[in-house]
Amino acid sequence: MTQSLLETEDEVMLRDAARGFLADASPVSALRANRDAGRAHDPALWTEMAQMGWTGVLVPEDAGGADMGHRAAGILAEEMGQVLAASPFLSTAVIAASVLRDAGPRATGALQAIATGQATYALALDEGPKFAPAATALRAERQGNAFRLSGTKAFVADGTTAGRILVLARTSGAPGDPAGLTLFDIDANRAGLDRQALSTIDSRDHARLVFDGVEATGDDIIGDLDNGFATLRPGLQAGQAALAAELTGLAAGAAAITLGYLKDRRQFDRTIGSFQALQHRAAHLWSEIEVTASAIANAGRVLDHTPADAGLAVSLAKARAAQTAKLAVSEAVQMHGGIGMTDAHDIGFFMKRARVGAEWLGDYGHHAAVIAAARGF
Amino acid sequence: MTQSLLETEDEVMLRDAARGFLADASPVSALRANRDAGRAHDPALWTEMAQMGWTGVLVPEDAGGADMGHRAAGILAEEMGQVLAASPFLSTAVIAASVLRDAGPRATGALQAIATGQATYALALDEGPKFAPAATALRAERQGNAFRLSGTKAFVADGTTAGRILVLARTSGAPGDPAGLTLFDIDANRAGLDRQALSTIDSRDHARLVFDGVEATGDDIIGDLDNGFATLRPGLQAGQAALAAELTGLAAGAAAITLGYLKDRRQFDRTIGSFQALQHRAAHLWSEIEVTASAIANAGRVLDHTPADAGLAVSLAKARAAQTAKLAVSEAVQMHGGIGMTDAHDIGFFMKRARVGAEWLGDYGHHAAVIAAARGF
Amino acid sequence: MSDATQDLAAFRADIAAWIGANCPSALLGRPMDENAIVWGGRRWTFTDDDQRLWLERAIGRGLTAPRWPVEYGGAGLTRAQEKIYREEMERLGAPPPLESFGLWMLGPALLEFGNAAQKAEHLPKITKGQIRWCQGYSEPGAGSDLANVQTRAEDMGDHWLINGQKIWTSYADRADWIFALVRTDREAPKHRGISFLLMDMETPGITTRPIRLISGKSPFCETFFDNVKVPKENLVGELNRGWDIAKYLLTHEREMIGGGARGLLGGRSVSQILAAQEGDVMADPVLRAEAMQLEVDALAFGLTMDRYKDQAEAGRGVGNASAMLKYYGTELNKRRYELLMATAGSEGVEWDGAQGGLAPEWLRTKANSIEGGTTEVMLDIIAKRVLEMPNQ
Amino acid sequence: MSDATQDLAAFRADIAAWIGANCPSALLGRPMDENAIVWGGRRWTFTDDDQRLWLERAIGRGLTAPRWPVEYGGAGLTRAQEKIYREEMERLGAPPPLESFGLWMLGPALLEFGNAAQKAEHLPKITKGQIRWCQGYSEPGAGSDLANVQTRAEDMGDHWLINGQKIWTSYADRADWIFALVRTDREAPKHRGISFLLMDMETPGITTRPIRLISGKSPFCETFFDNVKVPKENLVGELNRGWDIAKYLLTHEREMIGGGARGLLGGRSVSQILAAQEGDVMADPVLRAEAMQLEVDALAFGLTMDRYKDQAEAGRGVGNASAMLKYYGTELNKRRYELLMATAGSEGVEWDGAQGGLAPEWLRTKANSIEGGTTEVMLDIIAKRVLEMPNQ
Repeated sequence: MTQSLLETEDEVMLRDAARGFLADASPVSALRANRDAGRAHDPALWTEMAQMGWTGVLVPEDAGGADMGHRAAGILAEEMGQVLAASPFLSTAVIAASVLRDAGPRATGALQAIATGQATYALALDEGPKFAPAATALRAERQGNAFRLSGTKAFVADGTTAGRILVLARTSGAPGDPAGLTLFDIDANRAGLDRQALSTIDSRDHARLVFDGVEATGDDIIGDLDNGFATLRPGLQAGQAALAAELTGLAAGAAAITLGYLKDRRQFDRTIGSFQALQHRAAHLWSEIEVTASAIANAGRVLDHTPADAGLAVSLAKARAAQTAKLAVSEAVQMHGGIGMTDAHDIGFFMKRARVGAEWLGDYGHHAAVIAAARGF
Repeated sequence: MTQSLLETEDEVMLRDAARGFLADASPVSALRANRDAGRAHDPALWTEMAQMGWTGVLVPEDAGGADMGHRAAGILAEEMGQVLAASPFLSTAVIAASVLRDAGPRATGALQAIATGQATYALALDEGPKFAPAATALRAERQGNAFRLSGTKAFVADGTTAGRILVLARTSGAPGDPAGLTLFDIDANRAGLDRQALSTIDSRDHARLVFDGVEATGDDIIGDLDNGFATLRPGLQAGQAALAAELTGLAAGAAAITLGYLKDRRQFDRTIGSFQALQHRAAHLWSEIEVTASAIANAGRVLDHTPADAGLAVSLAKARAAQTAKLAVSEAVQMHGGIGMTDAHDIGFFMKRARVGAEWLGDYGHHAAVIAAARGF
Repeated sequence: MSDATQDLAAFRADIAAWIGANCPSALLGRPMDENAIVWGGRRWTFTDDDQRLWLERAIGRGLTAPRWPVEYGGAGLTRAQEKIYREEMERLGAPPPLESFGLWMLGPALLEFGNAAQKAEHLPKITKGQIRWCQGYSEPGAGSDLANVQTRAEDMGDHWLINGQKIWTSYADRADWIFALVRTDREAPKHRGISFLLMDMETPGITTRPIRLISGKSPFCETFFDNVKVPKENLVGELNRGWDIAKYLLTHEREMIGGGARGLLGGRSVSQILAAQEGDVMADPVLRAEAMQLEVDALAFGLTMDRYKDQAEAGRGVGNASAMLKYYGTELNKRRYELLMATAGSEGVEWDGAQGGLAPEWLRTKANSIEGGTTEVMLDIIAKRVLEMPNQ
Repeated sequence: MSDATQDLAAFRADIAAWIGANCPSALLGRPMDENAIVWGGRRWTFTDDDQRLWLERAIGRGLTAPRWPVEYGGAGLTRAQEKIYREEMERLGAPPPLESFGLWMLGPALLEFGNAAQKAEHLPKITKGQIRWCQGYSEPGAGSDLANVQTRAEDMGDHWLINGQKIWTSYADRADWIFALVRTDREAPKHRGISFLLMDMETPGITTRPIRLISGKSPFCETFFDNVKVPKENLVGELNRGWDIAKYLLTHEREMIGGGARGLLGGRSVSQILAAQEGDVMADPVLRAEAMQLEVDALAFGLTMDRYKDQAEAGRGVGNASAMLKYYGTELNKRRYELLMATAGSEGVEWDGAQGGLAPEWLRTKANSIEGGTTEVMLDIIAKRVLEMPNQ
């Protein structure tokens, strides 16, 4: 532990600015409006994020990015989580940018397009209900210089709206083998790709992607043939850390709304926040969020300074965040009582997003197992 | 579920009588006195138990027993648990009696000796720190008509004071194999048997038994050669159910002492039992004990009526009881505050016995696994 | 075998034969999802003819209300007989012919507190599934403080005049009548001055508005009363003593909701559900341990429900311990659905994916520990009334 | 690299070299069990010469109290330097040369509240390990209500006359002096009228009696004061304002105990302990899941300790959030020992079996969430002072 987990002055300023902006531009009511309009997110918000440099948070400066690093990306994700701001930030600005910045000069154009907000990405990875990259079965069959991709990606975040798809495909070996995978970067409108929108509880863009002989060439490959798992790793870890940050912000947001409710609401002729049993539960929840916040800060620091060793730190952040968000939304709904069960109240949105976030990019058990393995048991 | 879980009139009377007797004859202070005197239990108490018919609770009437059944044995064990009464009841009146009553007419004398209180038994089973009968490695080597037993039993309840030892030994196969085991019933003073007292936290009699060529004959075998695991099963299940009952009584006893303390003790100018956070925790604990009590009653009923199918019911009782006792003693010590940490207060004895009871005859994980397997996952 | 035991054995054989002969075979073992429930009422439409036939036959034998007196359309069974009836229904996989708040709530209240005319008027329509009832207890702002009733009933000489608002009225938009708590004395202490009133939902001035829940469904409504005129004879029990009836029903409801924790899954156990999951999610020790712990607790809770039912059937009440059943059963059900969602992974988060209605069911369970008295209120009741812990 | 950073790097190299050259090699990496701790005091005897040598050398460089002023025997280090010193000590496996309540508690209090004469008299004897202190806060019957001080100090003109009783005085039977809260004004409100007093344990009228704990050990005593005469100058801070000092030290103690949750295991992590267990207890999914969850939480809590330390070192206080560290750290430590006992099986329940002192350590952890402010008091503090939740 050499890097301080305290926020630097720049980071505090970034957080304050993000909080102020999102409170205006994307309060929870915006998510509700998007949902009621049948829209996964608001392109105008994405444009504004680009103008503030957020889409380029992980894009190198020479590709037009702000290159603020993973801790900064985490701070932005936390603030988005606080108000459930919906955007392709994680898929594009975090995951795709982290993959592409290691992909050499060929990727500079793609990175520039991310920094300007013109390009959006989706990562097409999981084929079953659980995070399992090595289980990839979608095949990329070689035909001369080209490949034909066939198979189904079951659950792709931002899959219907993204302009480009990062797809992990099997070029050799069998499902279960982490080797033999290749990462392709293709246009989302390529022939043979059918994108089926899923109706998910968090009202965001998720899709099933059916590849029926979609053509790709060697130019579409990121990194090396048959080595896609390693190519993808920086993007996965960055995405896991940022998703963990989002969930932690979500937990803090739900806890704050609940605390406000407990201080306002009266029952049995007293403020319900004066009931000691609720006070102790609120105090416990606050403690859990505080402890998780440390794991989030640490994951960002480690990714920024010693990315090669980030596995433990990232899994710690994701495991803690999933668990903490679950506790936060359970307590939030219960403490709100009946009103918390109504769609008219915002707190239910937190519960639904927490569940999706707990699953995406690996659930608690997945990450706890990574930690146990890293710790030798 | 056809047998009612309610207590019959006879059972209610048995419980009341047991409670009254034990409150006088074996309050927690008796355990303390035994400990301070370096004594595992009081032979006079055992004599009185025999006079009341408790030692013969599972001995058939034609062998002089009261044959009250497993539910009755559980009620007695619960009441013993309430006050931490120490005796060889489980080892002798429950485990040994259950094994011997299936052993045919040859065992009548042994059963009579149990019913009269003359005989005490210990079950020499585990050789490692966890319950694992199939792992038995202690060998019984055949020499002509005799056997020579060599090996070590690591943790034998009532091992230093019992007059006879039921010992599970390997007569064929290898450790890990549930077949090839044979159950011997031998005199505890037989040559070559070294009984080393262990100093355990519950201040009861536990021993390491080292067998160095202890001689046994075919007459010492209970049941069939190489089939000892099956022979032992009724005794194990009866013992597990009764131990679960003891732990549930222990939990109820610790909870009752704690509830009394919460109602008496004043702090910050109010009775601490009026603090809502403590009230909710006490209510939760009471609920857990109430739910566990059902599993205890059920295990007794199933052992009495359909013993061949008792595996699930017995494991359910033991798993729930271990968990409930752990919760009860944790809450009890915490709610007592500093005074609960002192040896001068009784509550610590409950915590220590709960820990031993949680391990003996299979821990939570062991029994939960039995249940999962029985339920098909 | 005693005579009583012999009688019960004969009853079991008889009722099993009757169920076998009368329940349409298409209904046997059908999953008990929401569409399979028959609620009855003026506007009821059956999903299919089998449902209609089964209800008619059950009515003919009084089995929509097994323990109610025959004169009101019940079967007049003893507790022991009713238990056997339910066991045989479950064993044969026969669905309940009728479910309703009239059967569960209003009927028991009328049998205990109603006068002869009220029983004669309302009970037969409940047992025949002709009138569907809803419950008007909660009001906006009252939350767990149910006695905080603001809806007023003014005595206008020849009728009551009702003004106010109720919330969480289950299926009020589909109900024919409502039983409600109204304030008849505004000067009296909170728990006094409340009366128990029956109202036809078609009375002018009553309107309902469904409440959309986080699950996307609307099983509850807001119900508004605007100068509603109600006949004087619709008051149940004594004037200003409606809280006694409310308490009686709350205990009753708690036992039902606590017990429903098993019923909500249509009888499927956790282990059966896990066995049906795709892939080996049980290889994850965290999920596996949770499933094991849940199964342990669920089995023990099931036995506890049996024990308390036996106790009630033995004529000894369950009393305040019903708060424990409600608390434990609903918390267990929430754990069960959290586990199911975790094992379902990304399939679970779709509204209409491969896991069907899992997500709305999961969200619905979150209300289990709120409706019918919150977990916090249940723990208060156990602490104060069962454990007799002191007030501050 | 800035000058400051360069200086710190130089300091690190320097201090590491000094530790390497001065700490006897036999002490390096030795397990930190109870016998390995050097407490000092008039009646202290070292376990071996290495301990004595290491203490003498550390005193020579002021490193028994790294941040205290040099004039009192400290090393005058900055916060950043102290952090580096502790990191290098841990990295090299060097044990603390001296531990004492004087270093942890009284010293900080005197530096903040003591007068010049008191600092000059007491601090050097603490840094040199010459005087061992104990703490006299709790009284029988007061429990968590620490301000309920009944031990009286009467102003007799030229001395204080002390009568009363303290409990939970750590190692009072081996201590030379005691710092205690005494009531100097019986008319004032509870938190006023308390003063902070220093007493030589050899003063006539002071007696101690060890309290035997459930672990069989006696780290605490009851201490009785029977007409004890104490010089007037032994009062620290203002008369009747001793509660301010007590609060200051309570916050300090909480951070220490919360942090000690890692320290109590002598730096061994759960995973290391599990790896050393006999047999494959981790094949049990219940124990495995618990171990995984504990490791997750322990790692995150460790980072939280680091973060709060960084915050304190940055000159921003931790304040009431120290209640969270105390709460979380002690509950975590109890979980850790419950797991260790469960994995040890029957070997764990022996007082002196193959698992050595595990059982007494396990029982000792049960006091973690009681001493220095109970878990309940910590949660109250978080709710009231951090979250600003209302009083009734």
